[in-house]
Amino acid sequence: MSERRHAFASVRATARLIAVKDLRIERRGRVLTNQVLPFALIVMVMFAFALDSDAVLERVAPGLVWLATLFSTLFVIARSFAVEGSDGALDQLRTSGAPSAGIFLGKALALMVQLLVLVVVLVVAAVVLYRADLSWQGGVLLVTTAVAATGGLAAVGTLYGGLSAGAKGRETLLPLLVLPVVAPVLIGATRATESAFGTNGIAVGEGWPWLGLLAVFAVLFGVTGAIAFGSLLDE
Amino acid sequence: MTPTSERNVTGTSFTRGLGIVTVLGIGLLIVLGLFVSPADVNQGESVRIMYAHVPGAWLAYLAFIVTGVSSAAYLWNRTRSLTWDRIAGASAEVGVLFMGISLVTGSLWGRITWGTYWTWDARLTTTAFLFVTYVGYLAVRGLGGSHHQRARRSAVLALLAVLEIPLVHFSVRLWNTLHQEASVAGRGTDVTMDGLMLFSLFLGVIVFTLMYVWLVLHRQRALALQDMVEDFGLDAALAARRAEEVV
Amino acid sequence: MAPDPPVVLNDAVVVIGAFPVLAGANLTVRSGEIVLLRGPNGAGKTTLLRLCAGLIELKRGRGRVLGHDLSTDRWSVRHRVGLLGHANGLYPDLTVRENVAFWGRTVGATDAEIAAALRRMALDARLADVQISRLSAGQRRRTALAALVARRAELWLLDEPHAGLDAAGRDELDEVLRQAAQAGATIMVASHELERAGTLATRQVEVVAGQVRDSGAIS
Amino acid sequence: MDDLGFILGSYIVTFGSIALYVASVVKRSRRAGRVVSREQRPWT
Repeated sequence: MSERRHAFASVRATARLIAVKDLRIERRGRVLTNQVLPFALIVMVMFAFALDSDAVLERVAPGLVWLATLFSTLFVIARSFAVEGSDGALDQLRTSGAPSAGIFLGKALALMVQLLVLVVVLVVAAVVLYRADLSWQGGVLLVTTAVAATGGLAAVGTLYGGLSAGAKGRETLLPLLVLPVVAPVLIGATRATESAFGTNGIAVGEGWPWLGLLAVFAVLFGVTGAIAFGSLLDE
Repeated sequence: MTPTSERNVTGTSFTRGLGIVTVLGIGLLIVLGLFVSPADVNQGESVRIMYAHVPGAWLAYLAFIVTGVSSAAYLWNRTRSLTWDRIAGASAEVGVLFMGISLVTGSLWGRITWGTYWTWDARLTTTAFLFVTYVGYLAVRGLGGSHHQRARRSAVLALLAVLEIPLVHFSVRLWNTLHQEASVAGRGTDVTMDGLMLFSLFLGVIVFTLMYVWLVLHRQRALALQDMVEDFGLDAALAARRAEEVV
Repeated sequence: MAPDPPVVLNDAVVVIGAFPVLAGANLTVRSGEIVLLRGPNGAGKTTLLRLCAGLIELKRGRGRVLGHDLSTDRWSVRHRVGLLGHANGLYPDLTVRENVAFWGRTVGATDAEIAAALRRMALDARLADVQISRLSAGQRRRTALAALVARRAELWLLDEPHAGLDAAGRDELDEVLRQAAQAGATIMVASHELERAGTLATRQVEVVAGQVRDSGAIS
Repeated sequence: MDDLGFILGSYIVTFGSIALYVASVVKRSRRAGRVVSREQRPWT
């Protein structure tokens, strides 16, 4: 019996299994589309009320897109781990023998896909509400930026979401832990998006160095997360 | 009973000596910093804040380095010991204290010299992020669970912070160089230090480092005591638990 | 096969919060046994099972499960046991089939094994494609058991497995456990359903005030 | 002179908060010290 038993899934298979599972749950539960997206859009509208000037709005549109993304990310992370915690699935994951790197990558991947959807909607909202301009080259830069930035956010989110998953007061602990860490993402993604939108006459070419920062961030936290997630899950 | 009236719980003759030297040093530092040392040509009297501010900031960074190193020592199997975890925790607590202090003294100094409490200079911004990060670290330490659970969790977090800080610093610096307004942090900072001023600053760093060692030793021992108290409570609780079946 | 028993606990102490839930438990379970854990609420049965699953830390004492030391190597224990706790560990938005397949695949089960597990708990027909959130408590329990079957564990740890199940479900459960034990698995069951579990178990032990009292073999 | 308040303030903040922290550490360790006798402390 025991020789049969050790054929548990590889890192890649586990990652795919978890990502597909999380995305399927989201497709059925529709928490992102029915709750998080409307929240993000309301935030965008509220910014417009607070800033109350077309010129200012146009100038700060890239920052607002990413700020709204950041706040919404916190909800998506919380949801991602509420799914595991509500019926003891976390204990089953711990006893499954599935490699923790696979669990990390799977959850991060599902998170990243959801955040990408969120960013696309918010960029469209910025174009409509704040009259941001988007050229063809700008579009390429923006897509690449969105992939790198959401990758970084998803890695950090999964890491700290897993850390605070079982903790009391996790609703307030999560923002305290996550927000300082993702400051480079906010800075990098905002600058890159400014170039993509051509805000203040910044050329598209100036945005690419920021992409380097975002990519380094995503890779660093992706690798670290895959290594460290096991000891966070290992309660 | 003697233990209840005991005053010096976490002290040894070494820490007592260290404490006396530190207190004397602080006294000397205050006298030198506030009265004896001259005003600076550029900064005027505000340079006196530096004697408290610079050592404080130095200390906070030292403390966070110690936290990182002892967290790694805890995670490394061959040196796994709760002592490392307690040193990490004690050091982070002291670090947060000194970082908070130097943020306040720094902005008081900035108000005099630059006319503003805060500027988005890379060093300042990184410091603020460092402060918030370690406040979060202390919050995670307070989450509860078993001692090793606490240790493992917070050690991973401390190492993540080590990863985070250069990234934050680098991105803020990049952000700042592209910023439209010229950085205010460059102005008014040129100090032509004469011998006494340099000595005061040097003394400050030494005295604060001694104070750091003193604080971490005591805090670390206090943490060890608290852990031991919990374990002693366990013996009584075990006896009570076993007695349940009689009822 | 080495004669190392699957579960050996020596003076095991487990603390949750500041409370010693297990206050020096001693227990040895031999391979192929079905051990019934009896005892009042709050005696520590659930904690005992979670300890054996490698999910909680041993504060004092020693424990070996499936040859792995609980103090140093809990991770190795974990992926060789199957735990059914009070919670079912199911995702309410997924269907019965998706849940069982997910848990089966995390341990590398094949499609055929997953289908067999569903059939074993009579979930392969009408219920297979219904979301868990639409099921009754008993049907959820059945699904959790099917997921457990798909995991092919060496040590089965069940916490009140009969709860919520109807008569047919209980019979199926008993049959599943008997077959698993025959195939070489070791089983520990915490239950209040003494009559039913009593006929199933090969031995019963009593858990009282965080300690384990061996009540000897049942013939 | 305006600056004097700032300078004194920064010294008071620095050494005041250190003193408060020291007091809290001492208080906590004294409370714990009632339970743990001298012989059980590894540093004595």
